[in-house]
Amino acid sequence: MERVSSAPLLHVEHLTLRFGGVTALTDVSFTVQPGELFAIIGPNGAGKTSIFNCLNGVYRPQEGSISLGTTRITGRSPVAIASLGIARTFQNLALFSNLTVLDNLMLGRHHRMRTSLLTGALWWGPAKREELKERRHCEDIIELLELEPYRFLPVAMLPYGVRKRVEVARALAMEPTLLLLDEPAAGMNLEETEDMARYIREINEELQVAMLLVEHDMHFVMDLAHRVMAMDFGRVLAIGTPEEVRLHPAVIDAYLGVTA
Amino acid sequence: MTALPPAPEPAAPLLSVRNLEVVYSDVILVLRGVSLSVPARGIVALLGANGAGKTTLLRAITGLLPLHRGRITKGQVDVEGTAIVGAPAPAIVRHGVAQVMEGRRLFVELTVEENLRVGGFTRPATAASESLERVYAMFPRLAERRKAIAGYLSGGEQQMVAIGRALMSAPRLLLLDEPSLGLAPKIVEQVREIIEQVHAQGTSVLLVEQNAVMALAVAHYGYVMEHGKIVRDGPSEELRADQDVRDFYLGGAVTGELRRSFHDVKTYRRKKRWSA
Amino acid sequence: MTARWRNTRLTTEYADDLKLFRSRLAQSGAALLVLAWLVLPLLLGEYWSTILVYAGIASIGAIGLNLLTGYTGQVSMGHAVFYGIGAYSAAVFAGRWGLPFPLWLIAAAVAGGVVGGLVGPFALRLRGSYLVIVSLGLLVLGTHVFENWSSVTGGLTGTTVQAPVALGPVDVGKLSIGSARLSRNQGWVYFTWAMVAILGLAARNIAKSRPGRALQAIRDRDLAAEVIGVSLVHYKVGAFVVSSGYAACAGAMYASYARYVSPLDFSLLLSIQFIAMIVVGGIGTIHGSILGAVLLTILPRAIEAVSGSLPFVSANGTGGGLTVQSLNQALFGLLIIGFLLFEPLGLAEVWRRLSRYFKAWPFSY
Amino acid sequence: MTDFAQFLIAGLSLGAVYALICLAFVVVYRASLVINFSLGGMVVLGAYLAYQFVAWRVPFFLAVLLASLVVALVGLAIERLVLRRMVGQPVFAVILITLGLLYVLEQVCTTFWGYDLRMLGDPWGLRTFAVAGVTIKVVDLWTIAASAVALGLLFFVFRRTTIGIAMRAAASDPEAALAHGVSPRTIQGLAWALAGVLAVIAGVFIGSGSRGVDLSVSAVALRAFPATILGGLDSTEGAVAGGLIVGVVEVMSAAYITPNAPSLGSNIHVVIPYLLMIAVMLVRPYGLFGTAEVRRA
Amino acid sequence: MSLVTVQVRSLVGSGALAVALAACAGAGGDAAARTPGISGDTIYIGALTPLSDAVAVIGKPMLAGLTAYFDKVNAEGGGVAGKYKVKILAEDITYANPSTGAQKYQKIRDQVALFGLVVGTDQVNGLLPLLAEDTVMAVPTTFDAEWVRNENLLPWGPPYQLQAINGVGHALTSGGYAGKTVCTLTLATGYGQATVEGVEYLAKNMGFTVAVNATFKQDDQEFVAPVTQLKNAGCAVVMLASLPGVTGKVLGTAAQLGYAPRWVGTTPSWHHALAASPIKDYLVKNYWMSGAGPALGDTTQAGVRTMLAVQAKYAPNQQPDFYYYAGYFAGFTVQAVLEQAVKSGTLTRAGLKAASQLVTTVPSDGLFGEYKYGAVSARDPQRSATIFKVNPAASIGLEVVVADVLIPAAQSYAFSKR
Repeated sequence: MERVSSAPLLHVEHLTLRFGGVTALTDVSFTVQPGELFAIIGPNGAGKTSIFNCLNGVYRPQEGSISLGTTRITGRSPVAIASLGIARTFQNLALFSNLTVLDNLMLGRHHRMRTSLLTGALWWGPAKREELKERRHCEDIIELLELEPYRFLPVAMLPYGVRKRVEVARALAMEPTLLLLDEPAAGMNLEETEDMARYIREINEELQVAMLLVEHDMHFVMDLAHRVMAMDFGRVLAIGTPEEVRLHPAVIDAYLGVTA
Repeated sequence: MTALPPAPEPAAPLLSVRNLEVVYSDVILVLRGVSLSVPARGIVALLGANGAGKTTLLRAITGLLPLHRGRITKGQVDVEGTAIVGAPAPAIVRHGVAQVMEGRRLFVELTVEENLRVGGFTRPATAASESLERVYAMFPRLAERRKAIAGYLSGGEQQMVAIGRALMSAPRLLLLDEPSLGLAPKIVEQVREIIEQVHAQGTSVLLVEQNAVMALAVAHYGYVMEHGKIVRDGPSEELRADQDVRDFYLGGAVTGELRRSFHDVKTYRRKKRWSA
Repeated sequence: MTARWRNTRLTTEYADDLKLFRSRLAQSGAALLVLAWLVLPLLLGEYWSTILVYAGIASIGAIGLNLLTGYTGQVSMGHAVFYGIGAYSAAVFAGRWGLPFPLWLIAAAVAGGVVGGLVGPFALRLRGSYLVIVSLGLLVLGTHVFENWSSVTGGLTGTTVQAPVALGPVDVGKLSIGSARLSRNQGWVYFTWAMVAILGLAARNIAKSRPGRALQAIRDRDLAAEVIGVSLVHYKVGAFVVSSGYAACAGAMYASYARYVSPLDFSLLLSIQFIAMIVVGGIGTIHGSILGAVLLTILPRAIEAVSGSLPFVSANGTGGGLTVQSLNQALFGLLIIGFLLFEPLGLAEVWRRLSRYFKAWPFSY
Repeated sequence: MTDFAQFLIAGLSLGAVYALICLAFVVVYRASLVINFSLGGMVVLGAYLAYQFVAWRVPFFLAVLLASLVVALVGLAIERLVLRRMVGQPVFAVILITLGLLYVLEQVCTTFWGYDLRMLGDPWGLRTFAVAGVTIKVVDLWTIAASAVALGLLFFVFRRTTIGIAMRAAASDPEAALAHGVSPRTIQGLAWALAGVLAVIAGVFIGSGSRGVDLSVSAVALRAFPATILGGLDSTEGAVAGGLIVGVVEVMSAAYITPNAPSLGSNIHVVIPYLLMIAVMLVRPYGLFGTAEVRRA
Repeated sequence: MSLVTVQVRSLVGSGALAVALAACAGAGGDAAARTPGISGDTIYIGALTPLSDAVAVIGKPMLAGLTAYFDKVNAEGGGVAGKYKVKILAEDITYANPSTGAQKYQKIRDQVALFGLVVGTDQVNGLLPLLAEDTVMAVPTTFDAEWVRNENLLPWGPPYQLQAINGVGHALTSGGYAGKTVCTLTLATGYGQATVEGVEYLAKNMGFTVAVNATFKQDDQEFVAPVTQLKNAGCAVVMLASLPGVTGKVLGTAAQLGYAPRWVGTTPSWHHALAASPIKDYLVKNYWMSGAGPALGDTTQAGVRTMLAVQAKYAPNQQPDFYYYAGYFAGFTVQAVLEQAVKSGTLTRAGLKAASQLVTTVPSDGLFGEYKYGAVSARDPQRSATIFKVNPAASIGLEVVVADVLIPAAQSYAFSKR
């Protein structure tokens, strides 16, 4: 399952992030290959979500660089990074809860659309055509993630498991080359977790979307990921295949306690 | 539903929940007739996935439902034989039920000691300061850091503050909601020890966990909740042996038997018009 | 549960979901509204025509505020300033520079939009309560300018406004049907409510297309919006521009109708009234803005109409105690409180329930 | 120089009134994260009540005490009947509720007392004394002392007493506080009652001496807004600092800017506090002493 | 339950009324044949005034004064021209929201012959286009010079400009302040501005400069800065244009700072509650009010005795303060115009307008000076003013210092559009 490729999709070098006096990330480096499923594990506060926030431009790291393909993205705005093809989901869900599932997905298409406040007001013509075109695109994703029954429901009305799926769908609507998934299986039962695993594999294998996965469920991570990075206190403990990381003494010591 | 008969209780249990129904916003039925009991000096685990209704059950017991527009529509909750349904949260705390909420929920801007003092809010000043000494004796680390701002503590220390804060009201029953959530497996082990220590000092514990391994290791008895109903219950050893519980919550982790890999979950081929 | 929300009608094409009036009920409702627009001015006397004009102008301002507050989540107490900018712009562009009708109105809206665009960036860093107070600062500053920039605003004593709504031979102030001449107020009812329809439709179009979704995304979760590529700067400022443009347009129409404006016209009271309108009407809905504006404009007058039969209330205060105006003020407050407590989604929600009821009629369940 | 000292004292005295009002804003804000727009109504109601008790021949200080008690009860009632139902609603909605309450409170006052100017009959009246050529009004000293005492008391309550710590806890996480027996309702009720007392004291100073009480007294709350934001909505120290800064800035701009820069327009002293506030907001969006809200995903 | 039905019925009733009115309006142009507001022997006149906001302090007594005036006319003289009973249709407006004036105007426009009372400078300005369009006359009860030459307005009493000129002028010429420094302290409204205009005119006329023109806001609380500014500039005569709530604050501050110039207030700066306030002694010494009427509170005058008798009989609950008088005075003007129209036999709106240009002087029981109406271009207000001082024992807290002061500048002040 390991992928060998000379040109990494994502290249993170010597990332250091500080808030006031607290250092959240210290010298973090790793790469993600095209189409790879790369997982990050570690206790809460280890810096996993901070990496995500650096990757999509919410935080500006003090040191280090991040490149997507050949484009350096450190210091760019979240909006610019989104249009370069990095999409993400959030640990505690960040859906637009008063909007319908369809609208949430259409928002995923936002950066590929052109209608402005002015042309939107005029509506008849380009705005309407664009709306219909993108709607078709979203319907494909709705079908892929089996969201048909919920299309016109406000997200706030949906059960937790479905909302998790909607968030993946929204990220997918952005047509990303790299998808950041923050604890996609958290709070789900085994059945739902299996469904999520299935979707993740489909997206990864069929659509060739590379993924960065943060997850606490060790089985989930170990079964799905191509490579794993373990972190603690903002530092990288180990990077390697799931097997290598699981048996790494530093990881056992700091995180796993006993062999999982 | 299940063949297992509920464990017989010789005396009145400390906590007894009978046939409880809860709705949110008057429409969403979350608990559909839940019954459960915690014996005096017992540790009881409540397992279940997110959204099964575990936290709702705790809210129903501790009187926090109204805050979430929730309402008990049916059923009984008794603590030592006294009905507490509908009682305001402070009265329930005074009645000897304390809760550690999911995510610890410290008052992050307050110091450790101030956090603890809030825990003793319902008690007279002298009793509260006695409790404070007892908590410090139990967690010497907190005594050292009493002036520290709670938000700056490590995850493990924060969990200590959260539990210590709950113990300040000298509860007979401690409800713990996901104490292991987000903690490194190593720290989870510490939390387990703390639970045993609390129990050893005479406090009963109702432990709500997704981490079934840890929960069934520390508890004497367990309940499994799904979609607002109790679907299994029994002594911990029995639950650990139950095939369904293994499939859904333990995933083979206990016995080390072979488990299906997530990687091999069947991919359903569906017709696709994927244009990306 | 889900059935409540599910789309029950059968649609065959995505385009059907985007139609303006989808159901038979909506279509007949729209037809009724057009009929009312045609007939009401002929039936109502001068007074109620005047009230309808004010209600229409208020509707336009409320729609603008709802785009900013209801859709984008930016609470502003400075709406009166933009309304004022529109009013003084009408006075200058039409009254002094002599621009003809559609031009002065457009120019006034643009002027409001430009100032809104300048103010918008200040709101970027501020949230919730802090933004409310800073927008109050905008109001204080705006009032100061209105009172002191005498060469433009006429200062404290205000200025007369000559901005007729006349295009070629058609003068809204002097319309006639056949040989029967309409009064100025009647003509203005036609004009104002045509404007409400046009601007309401434009706002609705914005709301249901890409920019509208972006605004709501920012309201619900600004960080997530940014991460999926919605520019906060662009849309927060954009919302200010559009909202201020609507307010300025309403202000210009007010000035043109009233023919005299002074700083007192653009006080905190006006800002609060706009906020109350969208709260009562329904936050985040276009038709709710109109419902709220109409209700809050008409209600005080209706209370006066029935005040004679209310105990403890004297019409003109000669007897002391509670006056009609006091009652109105208190009711204005109680209405805000009542809606927020018992119907936080406003009249729009009441409307939705009613229309669902009628959709199922006679099989109401 | 004497003039400057004179202005400074006037500014501090005005600032002390603002500080009392800011404290009332802060107390409610900390308990419920709400800017209490109805405070102006409480101020004017308090001033009228004090007048009424004095008119009924109640000794002045007792009258103020009684008025405080009544307005504290009114605050409590507002919390019980209205605010309590708004728990969990968006901040915006709750602010609007208080705005609605302002209208109701003001009309309650006009229904009982009409619109005529009422003289409060306070003991200090117009008395003054001079220090080094500077006239010091007795009422100024009272005002400054009252706000100093209020701040000291509040500081003590919030830092040392269990109820005060519980109030801070409830502000930090209302649900967690409730889970430990601290009812946010009790806390909020208390905060509203406290705000009522502070409002009455401010109202009495505004209406005392030759000033008189009428509906315009309620406008002072609006004037105190920039001070509250300047200091930070959740900080007691900030409330006092903001109040004093704005008071002094207001008087100084009236004294030095208005006469020397007529081109800025008349009454620039009303605008300057807001400009100052906006300037501070751009650098410190949560005020000089306020706690920054962490932007989280 | 019964309450609800009553409300509903009256709502329906008013709806029916609206439809009926609309039907009349819709019937065509022949409505002009019938004069609005006159039905049989009853003439309705409108009053637009704040009755329930902060300015109700002024509006309510004014309405009471006007009402009492016509109650007396109806009861004792058999009505206007011995025939027509006058009824007042009052509408409450909001001072701070001028558009309410226009709304309420539309509401009763077709039910009244003219407007006997309109309060608020902004309100009147807002009505001007409507009055002109509908040929309706109105009596404004504020005193802005701009309105003297408006053909739809019948102001009475000395405009603020003249109050200021006469008040300050009196202090400078015969009040013992010759050659002293003059300043103004005014509310930042149109009313304050009108006052400043008067003082500036006086300065030009008498050849001095106004040392300080300070202003303040209605909701200001602290006046040390402007008062010190006046004090430091050596102002010995200060024209004060304020509203009652502010007067106490300003003069209280001045008293405390030991600053005692000659304060000359306009009519709205006074409220009788001030005569019982802690600054009453200071006021007695340092405050004059410049207003209309030679003899307010002077019960030796027959006109004053009549007025008080009318008040006691028809408005017993009303404190006879200055605003009450103002409303009462407006009655003279309204009556004069109506009687002229009756005499001309043209009791229509156009007739009332024509009548207003035929009325030359208005009899006023000697209560206030002569206001020359007649042709618009030749109209001339009462140019004199009466100077009052505070006397806590007097009924309105004021007594006359000197009546009918007429400073040359007031005589020459020209009334033209600003």
